[in-house]
This record gives sequence, structure tokens and C-alpha cells, in this order.
Amino acid sequence: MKRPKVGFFDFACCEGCQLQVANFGEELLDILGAIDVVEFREVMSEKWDGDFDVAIVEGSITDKHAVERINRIRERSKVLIAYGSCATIGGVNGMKNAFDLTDIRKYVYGSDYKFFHTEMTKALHQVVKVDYFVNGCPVYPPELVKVLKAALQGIPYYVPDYAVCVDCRLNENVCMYEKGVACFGPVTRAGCNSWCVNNGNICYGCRGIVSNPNEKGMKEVLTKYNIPIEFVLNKVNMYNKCRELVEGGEDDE
Amino acid sequence: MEKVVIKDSNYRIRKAKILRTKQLTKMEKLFEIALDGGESLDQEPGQFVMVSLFGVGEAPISVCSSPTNRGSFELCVRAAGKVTGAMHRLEAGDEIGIRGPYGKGFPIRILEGNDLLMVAGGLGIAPLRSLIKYAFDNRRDFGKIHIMLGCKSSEDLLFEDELNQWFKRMDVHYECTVDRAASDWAGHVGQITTLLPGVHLETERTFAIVVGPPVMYKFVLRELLKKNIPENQIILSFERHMKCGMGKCGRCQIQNLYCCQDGPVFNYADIKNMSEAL
Amino acid sequence: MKDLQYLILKKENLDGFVSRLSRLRKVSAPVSKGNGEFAFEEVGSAGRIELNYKPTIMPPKKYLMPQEETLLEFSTAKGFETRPVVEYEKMALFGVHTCDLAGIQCLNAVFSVRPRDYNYLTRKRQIDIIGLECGDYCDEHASCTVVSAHMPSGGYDLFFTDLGGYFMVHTNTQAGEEMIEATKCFESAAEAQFEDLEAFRKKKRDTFKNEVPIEPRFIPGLFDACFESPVWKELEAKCLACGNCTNVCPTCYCFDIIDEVGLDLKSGRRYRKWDSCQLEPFAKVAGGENFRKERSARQRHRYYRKFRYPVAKYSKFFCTGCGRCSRTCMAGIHLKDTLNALIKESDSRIWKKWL
Amino acid sequence: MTNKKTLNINVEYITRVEGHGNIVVNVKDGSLEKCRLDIVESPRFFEGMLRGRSVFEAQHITSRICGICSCGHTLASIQAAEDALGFVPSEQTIKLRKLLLHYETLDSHILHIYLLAAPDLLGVKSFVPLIETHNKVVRRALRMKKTCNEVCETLVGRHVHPISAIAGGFTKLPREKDLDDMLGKLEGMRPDMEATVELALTLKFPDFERDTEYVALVSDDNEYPMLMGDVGSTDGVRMNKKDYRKITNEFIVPHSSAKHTKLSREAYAVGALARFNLNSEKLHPKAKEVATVAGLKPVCKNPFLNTAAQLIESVHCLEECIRIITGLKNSGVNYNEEIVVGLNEQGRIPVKAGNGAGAVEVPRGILFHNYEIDDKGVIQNANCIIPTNQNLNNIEYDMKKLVPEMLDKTEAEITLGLEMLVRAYDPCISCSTHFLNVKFVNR
Repeated sequence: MKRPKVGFFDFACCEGCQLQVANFGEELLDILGAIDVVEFREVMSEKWDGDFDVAIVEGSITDKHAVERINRIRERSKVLIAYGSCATIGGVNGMKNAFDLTDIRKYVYGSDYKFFHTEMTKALHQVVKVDYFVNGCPVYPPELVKVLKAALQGIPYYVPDYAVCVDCRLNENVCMYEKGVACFGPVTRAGCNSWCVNNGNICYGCRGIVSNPNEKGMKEVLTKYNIPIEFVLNKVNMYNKCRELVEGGEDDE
Repeated sequence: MEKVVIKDSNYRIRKAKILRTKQLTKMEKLFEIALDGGESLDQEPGQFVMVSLFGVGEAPISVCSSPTNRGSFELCVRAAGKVTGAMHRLEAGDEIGIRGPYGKGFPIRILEGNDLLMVAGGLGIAPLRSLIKYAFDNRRDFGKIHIMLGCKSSEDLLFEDELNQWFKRMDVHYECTVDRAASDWAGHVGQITTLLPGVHLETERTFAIVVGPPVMYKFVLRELLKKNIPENQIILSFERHMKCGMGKCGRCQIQNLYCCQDGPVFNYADIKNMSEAL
Repeated sequence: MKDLQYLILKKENLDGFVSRLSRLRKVSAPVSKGNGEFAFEEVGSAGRIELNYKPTIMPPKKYLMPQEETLLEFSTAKGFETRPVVEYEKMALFGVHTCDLAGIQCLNAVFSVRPRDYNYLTRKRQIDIIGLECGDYCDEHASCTVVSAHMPSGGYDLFFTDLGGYFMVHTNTQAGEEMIEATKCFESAAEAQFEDLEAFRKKKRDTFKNEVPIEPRFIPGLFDACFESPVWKELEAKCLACGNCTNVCPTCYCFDIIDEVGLDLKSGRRYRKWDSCQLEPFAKVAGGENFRKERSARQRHRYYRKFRYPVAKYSKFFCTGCGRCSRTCMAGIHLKDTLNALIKESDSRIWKKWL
Repeated sequence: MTNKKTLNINVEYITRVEGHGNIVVNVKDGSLEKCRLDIVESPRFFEGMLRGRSVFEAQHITSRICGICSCGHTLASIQAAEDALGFVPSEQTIKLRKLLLHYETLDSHILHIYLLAAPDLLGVKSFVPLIETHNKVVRRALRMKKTCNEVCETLVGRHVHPISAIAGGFTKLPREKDLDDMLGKLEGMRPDMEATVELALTLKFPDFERDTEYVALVSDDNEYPMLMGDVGSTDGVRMNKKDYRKITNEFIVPHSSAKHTKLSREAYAVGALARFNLNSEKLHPKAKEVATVAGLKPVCKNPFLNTAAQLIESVHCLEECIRIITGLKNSGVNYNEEIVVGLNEQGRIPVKAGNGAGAVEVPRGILFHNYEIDDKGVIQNANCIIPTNQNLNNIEYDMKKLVPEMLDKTEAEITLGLEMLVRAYDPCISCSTHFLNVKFVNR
């Protein structure tokens, strides 16, 4: 069997998800036995001008240049994988959308702000067709392997559409609510093995919200535990602000 | 952790080979399958098997051929999920795994000697076809046979060449309707319920067998009851999500019933008060 | 006769028992997880074991029916080859409360009924179970008396009752006898000690009272009358569908079956993994239809799977009164509240008929 | 020089660096007209987004500035937050933070030495062909990388965006078996480290020097300063971290979406070489030994040798990690210090208005975070100055000196030389495109 040609690409992101690939250790060599990585700017100088069987794309779309580039990548790729929170749900870059874009540009660049174009942050699927989603900030490596295999097999991968609590309970963590702390586990898509709660932190919702959350019930729970709802909504926007964007969302200019 | 191979596992797989495939429509493909070593599937009409595509998973698929057809069996597969989607890429000669048959099929011994009104909507024709074929192969065991078929559009019709033959048969009353017709469609247009009022039935000796999507049942049942077909002479077959086929995994449960063991074929009288069933 | 089945283990010998046993097999027992929570974990001595614990976060079903277990190994490299397998581990579970013993008995019933599940049954044979009696309620969520799970009624190999300076130990099976033989820590029980046990049980009968205002034999009838009750709609508003209640339930056993391949895409395994009827995709079919889309229908289904359906199929409740589902529910859906609401609601309906 | 060469080099997207940068060089008739490092990374406005957020969320958010130095950002952010709140962390917490910082430095240096820099020195385009030709070396690199990742995972949940390190301390402290596990893995790494040193000593680095001012943390004690200290330079500057703006003197250049900096002269450099040049006498004896064998002496002015300084620091970090864990094993960990996240907001740490700065030596050099918070702990202004920003100006000056020295070479060779120079600094470009708030500075 010919190894499929795989390219890694990045847009606005921290490149931490790509780094997760290097963290596989020697297992990476097994993965490289199954795929032929032909472009991966962060660790390779090789470039590829043919088509890609699989494009793994990290980062969100934040300007016109990026829109053009992602469209070019899409055209050249049989399968496109949105890789990491920035790509799948907009991630932390989405926090920008809570501000007036001109205002935030002025804040950061001062009087020269006009040189620096930016648009509302978008997740990849809000710009191009996406075949697979690997959620998480950063991605959970076992899930990446799962998705990669599904892509190679040509079968769909369904991102779990149930709460992080499922895994969290199986891991026998003491529930954050028991400790009196707000946690996004109940409304966040599982698949990370409740990574953050296992380490004593709360779930921040980096994998996106389940498709049918009980918002009213969630608010009641917060009220019950005396947690200010405003505080929580602000926190949920740390990763999930782009949810509010309608497909092909508004540009500021 | 120790690991041993167990002989009597419920999850043992029988090897099978695809003998022939036929693309019926864009979404549906027919597979003729033979178990390894000439084993017989020994299914009843209306039963289903778990089909294994290793590395992809298992899916419950009802057998659409009649047990009177020995040596091989047929599955009509709609590409709707992971396994069924991948199955569409398989061709003659490919190997698959089979578990089963599972479930309760159509109650042949009870149907014998009676008239049959068989109503199928969409993919519902697949399980019903096993009974139709069985009844044709044992034609003298049954009274009148009515077949009413409904489909979204004429392009979606399954087993078209067979339908034409049924149409030509003198000992079968066959009608077909489509919701949307292509320009070359000369038949009925409209919901399946529009066919029923015109059928003449001897209600006391007629069994209605209905297989179709969930939305269809409500309307068809209303028509059948209007025609005074006794509740215990209405037979339905349900589709549910199944994983084990053995009444354990809980997926297919309809209140206290397990679709995989107590069904998929049910008597309307038994389930008419179960709100999860219909 | 009775005397032969009972031995005592002095408290100071508990550590000897546990450490000797742990040299023979893995021993798992309740330990503290902090914040007043407990979990069954592997121990090598009695040091970390909490004898006075409220039900662990996960019930012992995590050992009998692991969250993930391989059913089949396959290779498609040349033709295909499959091997049905069972994974098991020789172990002893120490300190299992009567509610959890009842839970294990429920699982035994499910997997013994035909078609029998050899994966479960083979593993079960390798697990010795040592019960531990409660003298008092663990907390306000427990409802073991309504389902009669507060008193020992089999399902164990050895059963410990803490009577102060020593444990009264009941031997129920040959596996239990073998543990006693192998560890040599036990002594025969004296008459006075049987009296202690009697006194303990008597006090216990006074402490444990039916927690809901209905006789257990009427519960199936209650549920028959309440399928369309508005109580379920109230749960719709509260439930977050996190699946906690089913995951922590000692008798929930629904599962998913998943294939996993290696990077060669040719060999792999088929395994089953716990699933939950509370989760959105559970009853969804490939065509997109979801047969229990509403959270109310899913919650209702859960309750019926505890109090109605298994009564017909296995002649027992599949609720053990352990209270875990209520304890774990951040939305505050509490089992006793639900039962009370159903009782109240059906009472009012009966009254309405009369008025 | 008789070379009347005309050159037009345009490297779009420098590879094997973190983030997007282009090199633009224009030589006309043998004289250098243009020589620039363009930063074309899409800006992400982190400082802007931090406004209105709780200072206790800052470390979680700023960790996302960069996946490679996320632990460094976390630590700088925590330091700034605690400074603003007037909170003093416990000794145990400081020990564990130092351990975390060493883990990340070790991890990052190994990644850079093996996967990013070594291919140039071995004349290949990436580590991928090395799988065939130098399988043992690649395996060793991946093994070391994985060990770093695993110990990080044990300590803080994961390396990329650590989970348990927050303002106030740690949400999960390593258990006895965790300490044993980490210690075992690190001690097991020593042979690989020795082999790495051996291999690195065989590499031939380009001969090039430029007189440069180097900036790094300095301190008066005997510890090689990474987490705490004042800011010092080889030109004799020494200032408190609070005065970081006087050191960095940021300014905007039109071709870059990242800000540039200068101190005593036109530019300065930070990073492993800067730290070595300022603090080499405080290195672990084993690291000093490597420096001696490699012939590296302060003040070394060859930027390509930053990779060598990274090697020396790797040895130092590994030994320091082993020392810290052994210490923790002997003293025991106080688990009462384990804190519950989120309860900060509910008064575990008294919240008051303030302005705090953090300065931490992350793998690529000194990193500054600065937050101004109100009396509810809400961030009013934020500023992060990234090592790569500080190096960009210096890289350009290096390039301007390097190009004329290479004019007799082919265009491909010059291009590679320039790329290697940029890569030697191990730039982290997505980090560097988070600019300061100009208004904030001028106020």
C-alpha cells in the first residue's frame, strides 16, 4: 500500500498541537511508517507541490490572507482535518471577537494599527469543509491517532457528543462541584479522558460544547452552588466565543 | 491481566464471503453472501445478522432473502453510518464476518393459511422481502397476498426488476406509490396511506405486516384499524440501534422489550400501549 | 453447623490478613480520595483501608465488568483471523457493602441469563468477594432498606461484621474457606461473640427503616401507573445528561462495542465499553432518528430499568439503595425525591378519581 | 571585494522555526540594499484579550501564546499575577516551579538541537531523512523528548499548556511514586545526554562573530538564575524586573508584526548564549565540563553557538532536576499545600489592586509579563515581552554583517546560511507577535 501524503499546516495558533506530534516519542516512527509526511513547516524544510491525501490544519482563520490560504489547502487536499481547538472551535483566538476589532487593534498596535488587518476569528469549518475534527487545547494524542486511523481507513470519526463528566467519573475524580467550584465538564464534549480534572483543575470547555446542552439546567446548578452566572459565561467564552458566529460571519470592515 | 481465548464466546464471528453485489440505488447496495464451509445461516424471514467489518465495527442488518434460498443469503445495505458506509466499498470476493441470525422473525406458522397484506415504506422492503420471497416459494400455504409499496421518489425504488415481476404475477395484488415522481413514472403518486382505502380485504383472515420508517407506522396503523383489521393481526418490524444482538447492551430497548431478542418483529397488540415503541 | 461457618478475626490481625492475601493475589479495598470521597484501589496492607466509608465513587462493577474489555482480536493481514478472548485477573475485593453485593448479584443475573455472557462469567470466577457490614446509614442518600439491601443475603465468599475489637466473619463458599486457610489469621467464635452479632443486628433493624412511604411490593404497580407522569418532565429541566448517575450505578451495564485497529490498519481488537442511556447518542440510529431524544425520556428509562423492567425479567429491583446516583448528581436529581414525587402524584390521581 | 553580485533572496516561511517569518535580502552590485526578517504571523491580540479577565485566568490564557514555551509563559504569568496581588509563594512551590522550568528548557533545547538545528549541520532538510541514515540518533532524540514530556506530565499534567501550575501553587502535588518515577526517568536519561554531548561535539558550527550586548537574569547567589533575579547585561546594566520597559525599549518597524527592542546599543540578544555569557560560573560542574570540552568561553559572540550553549544548559538542567527531586524525596512533600483551583476568586488569596511583573528565563531567553489589576483582580492592562521580539533586531544586525561576508558563496548557500542563523536563535514567532500596548507604555 502506498503511504498517504500528509501535510501539516498552521494558522493563528500556538503550534502546541503540532508539538504534541513530537511528543509521541519513538511511537512517532510507527506513525511515520503509516503516513508520508511531505510538508510540516515547523520541523521540516521539505515542500510539496502535489496534492495531499490528508491535510492536518492547526489554527483559526483571522484575516483575508488566511482565508485565501486555507481555501488553497482545501483545494489540494482529499481529506482535511481540523486540528486543535483553534481550528475546530476558534479556541482562545475567539476571545478577540468579544471586542470591537478596531479598538483591540488600537490597543495592541497604537497609532499604527491600520497596518494590521484582522477579522472576526473563525473556526476552519466556518470557512471551508472539514472532514475530521480533533478537538482540544492541546489535542489529546490518543485521539489524534484515532482520527488519523479513521482518515486512513476512510471511515468517519464521531467526536463524542456527551459530557466530559463521563470520563471524569470513570477516573473517579472528586467532582469539582463537590468542592464548590464551577467546572465546564457537564457541557463540554468528552474525548480528553478528563485531562484537566485528573490534574486538579477544572474543565475549561476547550473541546467545544455538546450539541444539545441543557443551558437552563446548567444555570440552575450554578445558582445552587452560588456561582455567579456572568462569571461562568465569561469563562465559557475563553474557548467557545466563535460558536456565536453564523456561517461566514460578519467582517468588521 | 490474563487473557485467554474462549471457545464459547458470544462474540465469535463466522467468516463469510461476498459472492455478488449490485448497486440498487445511490444509497443502497445488495450483497449476496455465503458463510465459509458451506454452512447454512438457518434464519427465519425477518431476522437480522450482525455484519463485521474488522477495524470498522459491526452493524445489525436484516436478511432480505428467504431461507428457502439455500447456500447464500442477501443483505440490502443503506450507506447511513460508519459500517454501512464502508460496506459499500466492498465487492464480490471480499470477506466479512457474520454473527447471528438474531431476533424473532415473522411468525410464519401463524401467518400460514391467512391472507397477507404487506406494507413497506422505503428501506422497509428489505426485511419484508424475506417474507415475500418465502411466501412466493410456499405460495399454497397462504391465501391472498397484497403488497403495498411506498417510496420517497421513483429513483429510490429498490429491487425494481423484481417489483416488475411481482406486478405481472396473477396471484399477487401489488401496488406501488411514490411521494415524488420522475418524468418517466407512470404509477401512483402520493403517500402510502392513499393506497390502503382501495384494497378489498377479508379482515378476519388478513394479517397486515408493516415495515417502514417510524413516521410511517402511525398513519398506516390508523388506516388498518379503520379497515377493522384486528390488533393482534398486525405485525410490525422495528429498527433500533443494536450493539450486541443478545439483549445485553441495552441499546435497542423499547421499555421492557429488547428489539434484538423480543423483536425486531412485534405483534401490534403487544406493543400498542408502549409509547417508546411507536 | 452455624458455628462452623463463623470465625472471628481480631482487629490487630486485619493487617496480617490483607497483606498475606495480597501476596497471593491483587487485593482491592476502599481508600480515601479526599473531600469525604472513597474509591476501591489496590492495597498491599490494611493501612490505607477505610473501614468506615460511604459508597465509593465507582461501585465494584469496575472490576467485574471493566470499563473497557477486549472481546475479540482480529487480523486481516492474510484473509482474516479472529480470536474471541476474555481478560481477567485473579483478585479479591475487600470491604464490599451489602448494597454493592446486591449490585453484583444483579449483574450475575443479567450475564447468566441466556445467551450467557462468558466474558463476564469467566472473569467473575476469578474474583473473590469479601463483604463488610454497615451498622448505620452512610448518609441521607442511602435507601437500602426499601430494596432490602441493608442486610447480607449472599453474593460473597466471606462476610465481615465489625463488632468493635474484632470482626465476625461468615464463610459462604469454598473460595472463602480457601482464603481463610491460606492466610491463617482467624479464630473460632465463642458464644458471647454470637450474642454480640445478634445485638448488632437487632440494633441495625431498629436503625434501618424503609426510606420511602411505600411498601416495596407496590413499587412495580406505582411505576405501571406513572409512565406519563409530569414528574419526568421536571427531570427534563434539571438533567444535564452527564451520565454520572448510570456510570456510578452498581447495576447499570449498558455498553458500546468498538473496533480499534493498529497503525497497520490490519490487526486490532474489538472491545466493549460502558455506555449510558442518559447520553444523547445512545438510542440514535444511523438514519438520524433518536428514540429517546428528550432527557425526560432518558431519565424515565433509567428509573424503569431500576424499578420496573428487571422486576419482570429477573424478579428483583435493580436499585440497591446505595445512593450513588443521587450523591453524584450536580443537578440534584435525587432518587428518593423522585420516588416520593411519584408516590405523591399517583396518590393525588387516586384521590381525584374519588372526588 | 571584487564581487559585483546581485542577489534577491526571498525566503517565504522559514521552516523549522515556530511561527511564520520571511527573510528578505537584496544585494545590488555587491552592496547590501535590504536585509530584513519579516514577521508575517497573524497577530492574535493576547494582551488585548486579557483585559477584563480575572488575573487568575491569566496563566491559562497566556500559556496559549505558545505551545513550545507554554510552561515558561505559565510561570512568568503566575509570577506577574502573584506580584500584582502581593502574594508570596511557598518554598516548596518555588522548588517545583524551578523543576518545571528546567523540564521545559531541557525539552525545548533537545527539540531544537536534534530536530531543528541538527539537520542543517548534517546537511539535510529535516529529521525525516535522518530516520534512514541516523536511525539511532533520531530514536534517541525522540526518546529524550518523550521522557521530558512524561516527567512534565507527571508534574503538571502535560507539557503543552500545563494544568496544575496556577497562581498560588499547584492543584496537584507529585506523590511519592511520582517522584520516584520522575527520578528514575531522568537518571535513565543520563546516558542519552552523554551521547548527545558526544554527537554535538562533532558538529561544525559556522565561523562568525558580531560584537553584541547580551541580556539575561542575574543574581547574587550561587544558583544559575532561571526563575528569579534581576536583569543584567554584558554591558554592565543591572535593573529590577519591574523596570523591564527601560531594558526592552520596544519600537515598531513596518515590516514586522512583532516589535523590536534595544538597550545600550542598537540591539541586544537573549537566550541560552546570553545566559551562558552572564552566568557560566554558576552552571553545574558537569555542564561546565561540557563547556570546557566544547571550547565555549564567555563572552562568546558567535550567534550560531547558541545551539552549543543550549547543549550545555541541557546538561545543567538534567542535573538540576535530579538534584531538586532528590531534595523533595528527602524532605517529603507537604500535601496540605495542594490548592483547589477557582477558590482563588473566593478569597483564598486576598485580592487587591496592583501592578505586577514577572521575568523568567525561558528556553529562548528572558520573558516578561506585566499585569495591572483592579481591586477585584480584573486585568486592566497587560503586557508580554517575548524573547524572540528582543532578538529580532539583533538577528537583522547579524544578517547585515553576515551577508557581505558570504557574497562569494552561491545564492543557495547564502540563503541556507541566513536560515541557519535565524534558526540558531531558535525563534518562536507565534510568541513574538503579541505586542505591547503603546498607550500603556507611554502613560
